[in-house]
Amino acid sequence: MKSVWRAIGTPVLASLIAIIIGGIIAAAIGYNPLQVYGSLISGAFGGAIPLGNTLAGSVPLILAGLGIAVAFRAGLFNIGAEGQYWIATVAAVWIGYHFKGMPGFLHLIFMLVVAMVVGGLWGGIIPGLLKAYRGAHEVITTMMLSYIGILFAQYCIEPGGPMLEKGYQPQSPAVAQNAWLGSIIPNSQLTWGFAIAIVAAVVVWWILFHTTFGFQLRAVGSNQFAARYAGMNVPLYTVLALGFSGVLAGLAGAVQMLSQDHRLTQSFSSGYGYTAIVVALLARNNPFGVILAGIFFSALSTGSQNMQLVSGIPQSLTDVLTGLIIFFVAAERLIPMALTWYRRRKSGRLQVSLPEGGRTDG
Amino acid sequence: MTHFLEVIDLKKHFPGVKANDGVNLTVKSGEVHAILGENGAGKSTLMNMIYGLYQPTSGQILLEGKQVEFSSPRDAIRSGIGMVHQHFMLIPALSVAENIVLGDEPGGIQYNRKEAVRRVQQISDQYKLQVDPTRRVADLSVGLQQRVEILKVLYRRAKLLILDEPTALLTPQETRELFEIVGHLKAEGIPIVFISHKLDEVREIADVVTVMRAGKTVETLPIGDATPQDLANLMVGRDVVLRVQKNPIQLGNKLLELRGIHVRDASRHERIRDLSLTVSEGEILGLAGIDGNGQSELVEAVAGLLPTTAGSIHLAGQDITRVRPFDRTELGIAYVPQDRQRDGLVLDFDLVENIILRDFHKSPYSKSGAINYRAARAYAERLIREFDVRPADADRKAGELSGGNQQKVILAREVSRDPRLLIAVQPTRGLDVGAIEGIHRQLLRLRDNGKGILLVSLELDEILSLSDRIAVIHDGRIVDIVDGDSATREQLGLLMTGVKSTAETRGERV
Amino acid sequence: MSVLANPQLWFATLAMATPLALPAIGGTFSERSGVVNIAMEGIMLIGAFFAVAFSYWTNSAWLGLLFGMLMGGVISAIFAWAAIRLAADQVVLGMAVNIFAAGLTAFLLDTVFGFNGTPANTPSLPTVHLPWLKSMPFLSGVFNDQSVLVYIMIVIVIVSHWFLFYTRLGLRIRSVGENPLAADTAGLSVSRLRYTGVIIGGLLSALGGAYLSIGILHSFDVNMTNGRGYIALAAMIFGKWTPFGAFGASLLFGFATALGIALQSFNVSSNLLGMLPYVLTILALAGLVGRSTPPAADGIPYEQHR
Amino acid sequence: GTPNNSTSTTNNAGTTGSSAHASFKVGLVTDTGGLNDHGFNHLADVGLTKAEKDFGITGKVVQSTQASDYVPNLQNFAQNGYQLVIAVGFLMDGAVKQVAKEYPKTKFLIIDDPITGMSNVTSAIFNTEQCGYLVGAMAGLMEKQTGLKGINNKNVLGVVGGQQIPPVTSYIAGFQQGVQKTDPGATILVKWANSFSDQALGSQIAQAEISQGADIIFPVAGGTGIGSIDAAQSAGVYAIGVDADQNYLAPATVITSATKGVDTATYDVIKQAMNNKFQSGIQYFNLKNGGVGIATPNSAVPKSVITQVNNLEQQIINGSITVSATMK
Ligand SMILES: Nc1ncnc2c1ncn2[C@@H]1O[C@H](COP(=O)(O)OP(=O)(O)OP(=O)(O)O)[C@@H](O)[C@H]1O
Ligand SMILES: Nc1ncnc2c1ncn2[C@@H]1O[C@H](COP(=O)(O)OP(=O)(O)OP(=O)(O)O)[C@@H](O)[C@H]1O
Ligand SMILES: [Mg+2]
Ligand SMILES: [Mg+2]
Repeated sequence: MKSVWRAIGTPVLASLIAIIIGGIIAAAIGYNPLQVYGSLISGAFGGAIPLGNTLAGSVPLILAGLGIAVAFRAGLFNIGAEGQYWIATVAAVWIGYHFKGMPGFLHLIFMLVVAMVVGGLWGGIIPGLLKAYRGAHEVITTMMLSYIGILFAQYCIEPGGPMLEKGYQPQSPAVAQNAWLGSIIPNSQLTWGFAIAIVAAVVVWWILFHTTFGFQLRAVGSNQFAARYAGMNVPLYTVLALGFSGVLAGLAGAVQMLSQDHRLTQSFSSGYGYTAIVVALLARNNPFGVILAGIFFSALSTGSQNMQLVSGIPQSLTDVLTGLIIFFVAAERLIPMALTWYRRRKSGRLQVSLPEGGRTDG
Repeated sequence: MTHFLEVIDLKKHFPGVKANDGVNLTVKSGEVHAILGENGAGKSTLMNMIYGLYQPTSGQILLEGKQVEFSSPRDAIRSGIGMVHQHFMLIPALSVAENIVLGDEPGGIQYNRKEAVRRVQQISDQYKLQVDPTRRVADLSVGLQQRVEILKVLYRRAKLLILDEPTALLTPQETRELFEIVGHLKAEGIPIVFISHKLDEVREIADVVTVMRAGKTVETLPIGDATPQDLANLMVGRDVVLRVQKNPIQLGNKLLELRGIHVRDASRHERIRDLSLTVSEGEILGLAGIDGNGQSELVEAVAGLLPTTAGSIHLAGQDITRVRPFDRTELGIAYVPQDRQRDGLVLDFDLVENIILRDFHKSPYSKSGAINYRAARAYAERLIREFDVRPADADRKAGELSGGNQQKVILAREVSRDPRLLIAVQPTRGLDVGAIEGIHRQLLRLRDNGKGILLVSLELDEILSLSDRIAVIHDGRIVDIVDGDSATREQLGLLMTGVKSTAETRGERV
Repeated sequence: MSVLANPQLWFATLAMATPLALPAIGGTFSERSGVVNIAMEGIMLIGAFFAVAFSYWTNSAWLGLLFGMLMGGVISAIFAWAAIRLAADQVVLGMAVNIFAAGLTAFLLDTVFGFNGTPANTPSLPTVHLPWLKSMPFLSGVFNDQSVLVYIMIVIVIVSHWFLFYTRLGLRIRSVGENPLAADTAGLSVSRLRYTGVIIGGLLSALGGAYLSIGILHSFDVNMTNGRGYIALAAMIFGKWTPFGAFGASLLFGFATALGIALQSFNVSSNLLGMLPYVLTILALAGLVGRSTPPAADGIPYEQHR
Repeated sequence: GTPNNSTSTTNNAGTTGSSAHASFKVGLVTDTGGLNDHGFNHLADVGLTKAEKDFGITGKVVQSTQASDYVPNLQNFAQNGYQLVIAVGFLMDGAVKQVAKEYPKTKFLIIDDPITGMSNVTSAIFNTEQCGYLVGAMAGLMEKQTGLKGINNKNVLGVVGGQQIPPVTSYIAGFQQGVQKTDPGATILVKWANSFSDQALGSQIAQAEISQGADIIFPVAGGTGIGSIDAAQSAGVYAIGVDADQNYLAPATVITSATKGVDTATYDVIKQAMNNKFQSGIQYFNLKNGGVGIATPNSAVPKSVITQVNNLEQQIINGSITVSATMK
């Protein structure tokens, strides 16, 4: 019980602090904080459709977040999930409209698998090999490949691009409709993609903590010297961990395509790959934590849209609030520290403080 | 003599551990005060509080009669306290001189590198602890790093010196020189707190000894004519066997054969040149040598972590020169690496995971890729009991154990996997006498069961008391191989400097 | 090869390298002291916004620059406090700062100045024209009429190198980033030194942002940094955590961007040309630069058992 | 002017009572560019704000942060009883089609995207190739005039494009044809920024073009273009604004602007919807109905040039010149 409180209690309290500060800011500018937060919550959870949209929005964050968590577990920082997502999306969409007339279920699996392979290659194998054999830092390589991936996706549907569909819209053809992921809550964006995300989290958890693969991955991540001494192949696991990470980012792209967009359009600023970094870290790279953190961030996002509508708060202010919330959740120590300070101040009033010797800094 | 340092009922509680639980200590000017205690008794914790690195949970520290509250080592240094830490406090990326002068660098805004090198050269000459001030610490052997640690406190000219296991990595000669330094300082009236598990040393240098057990000081007594045996019994609380009995050797087949190998280190320097060596079943081959003469490269080559550039390595007749490290362990090679925290353990893993670190892929700990934690835990708990790892908690992270207990975990793991060949580098470094006794017993048991052991150690006593044969390495070559029973410290000491003795040798050549 | 002979290409290289080099060197200070700093993007935005806002309010670009840097320093001090005192996850904090800064600057821009931003007559920093370069047309084309901040950046590269590797404080900052425990036992104040590193980083990042808003432009725009803070992070790593390395990597990025612009005359897809900086970086990294090892304690909060 | 209606008019809208204006609610959903895009999102908001002031209606804006926000945001407005929902940008094509089907009683306006066959959706298409043509013609005429201050004799024009998408390429297509008409020998440099918010990059691209001899810069790139205008000002050459009259950015530099009346279109459609005159299908905004145009030229433009451009404008309006929206 105590450990559960420690795991969940502090982030919750920290968010509360952020929310209170945000409320004060909102009130100072002239908005009604109760209305602001009421609209945030009702926009995220108030009813089947908002709830469905929140859960739907969490799917790419959970999947990409899992990927980033896996990399972190292996001591690697995959900052390029965004590009892995897009390059895999390109591949999935191409498979989706190029092979017509396949049974929907098989077609779906086909797309998911290809997206995972492409994401794994892009995010994992290339940076992994460069890291393992050329010493190239993965933060640079994944970031650079990420930009390249996004530009490549743009290239595919630019005028004259290889995947451009005829017509006014600069977009690719749609993937075969019988392969689309079906909706769970009607009129909301929630599809069976959410189930895929949950299953992926369980699978990642199981792989990390219950297989020899995960064991070696974590050992390499915590202490590569000891891992080497224990006979583990450190370069191989560098490649595999980044690959696994890219696989999940690629899966995120494919699932999102099959749930929502169904085709490549000019919307290349999803930002999922970056938010997913925060999702993974706030979850302490724990797969189940990633689910919660993913839903949390999605709720902030869907709720903030409703907040604009109901209380008229501009989008920029909701970013300020989001930044504050992340800040305080990360700075969770603030609470125990404040408590200690408060206690000390209280007891300090009772006792005469002793003269201190040689104290210079704190 | 005045009371320079006084510690009154000091307590330090970590979550779940009472590392210090009522410590009382008085150190007078000009005395060498030894602290003895088993691994985990709380010695380092106590010193870290005196040095300002930890803040006491309760209790008082008095320096020259005045109560002090150090919030950081900065304060302690200002009050004239110097400390050599048990674990190195060095910055590998910086040079020797930079490490030594750090915090009190010569120069104004600009750092005067030349002056720093000059000053360091001067004290290193003065105290005969030779190190090249311009070298990067990362490139130094651990023995040299130990010297740098000592030079650091000498540079600061402390009024109270704390030495936490300073001799663990020194050669006998270096230990001599350190003791001379201690003698000088003592003569100047500087009090010295000295922690060591080597009872001979304690007897030689200390005036007073305080014994700690389970976080408490149990006794303070003048060293008088306490024998090592007395001291050992005092600190462990039972009778300890200091020199274990060895059974007659039962030599078997050749197990490990190195045939003319050449090895380069990570920075491409050739560190092993045309080295040949054989370890047979049922024997302990001691490898003696001054630190940095190729021992670690030799071990890494056998482990497969460094490639051999020429020559071949054979295990029980099979050529394993090109076999991957993973498969070498499979073939029955086990290691106790020198740097336990770096190479031996994953400090973030709990004891269960550390204990199966090598065998996680084998039944019963895993089946077709899935780990069976129940079997692993049962095994870990058995080993923790057998090897007396404290605290006996399989869920604890390895990083939370005291150094001695970390070493026990590694030994437990390696010995219990029933290897054909065990390569043990400094297996008892930093261990208390009780623990050493236990580990020596384990090594001998392994030998008596017909396994081969390559024992690499800087401790001549350990080499002499355990080895059947002793190979002496110097500058990447085996200088000579001598008989373990008849060899003497003096003979080995000479060989270690590269001078081949004229005495009869029994070593074989391949 | 006429493209390479055009001084404008090299002018643009230098001009585009500056807003990368400044935050990259800033990040170098922060990470050398052991604090991973991916907040450069956000701090640049803060610097950019407040520099132009204060230029407008005080009617002096130099005062604007000062205040812009000051605000960057304030934000990085808060970041540092959470990272050092509260031992919070530095990557998460950095992302929080980035999101916060993007929102804050957009909000202030809209509410204070309206959607069209600061007025066109807001003062901005001068450019430097060296008449004696006239005789060398190529050099004149590269160096003349660059923003004064380009020259300041070059001075900063040199001073930073000297500061990190030749001063006592620099030695101390580096030692804290390598092994804070060792530095602590040597009597250094780990937290003070880390604050120093992070705040210098913040000042330089804000300077990089100000270069955009009042150096080469005259206004602030939402998200006008466009990910340069992240590229700067890559440049810092690429440059192996040294000022000259960071500068060199920034020049490479600047060059590749400028070249990409120049080559657009040749009818190649702009999206494919846009890949040039990133492809070049990977090739350079894989081929020439080799392993870059961060400061050993980079990103690890120093937690004393006090 | 009133837009010419190309398809049927629906008058059965029902709920809107022309007297209870405050209860007429209009929702505006921006695309991810947000209100600071120096382009259609901003202009749509300007139109909405004006309608609020003039008619006393209730207007609300929601800025989307990611593509997946489009559907929920449109739904949210429809769900909350907004009579008219405005979707800014062709990226919302799919979202509008989906939500308009779910809420047949709600009216939708989509900017820059042709949706037909839905009785509750109207599409505003701007023939920006026409105004692009006029500023191109003006630029060409300026190039040909020797001795104009700031104009060199290299006969080069620079275009800075945000991205190769229809709302951008139609301007540039018109610009090319206009230059072709008045100055067939001119070189037009077209460079792409692949960004609508990178001012610094816009400035660098413009400088690159200026170094190749360009002396009139036409950026069609949102915020990126602001940087291009800035560069033109620093280099002492001319620029042409886009979307709105951007003369305020650099009065001496910006000789004119190709304007796109997203604000008036929004305003007009709100008015139509309020008065039960909502027309589904595509509404074209062009020179003829004043939906696009060019801003009053500054003093750098000679009278003769203005006269000739006005001439061309008349020819486009009366149909004797047709301008294609496709780039060469
Ligand atoms: N930072 C810490 N956190 C938690 N427990 C600690 C910490 N440091 C030490 N301990 C625990 O405190 C006890 C005393 O440790 P300490 O290092 O003082 O022992 P020691 O006497 O120096 O042992 P050794 O001879 O092995 O060096 C041990 O049980 C150890 O596990
Ligand atoms: N954490 C820090 N942040 C900023 N400046 C520092 C820091 N630590 C030291 N300095 C600067 O470094 C120089 C030397 O520092 P300081 O005087 O604190 O060290 P010291 O070892 O006490 O010096 P001295 O050896 O001269 O007595 C001074 O210029 C001081 O301002
Ligand atoms: Mg100890
Ligand atoms: Mg000093």
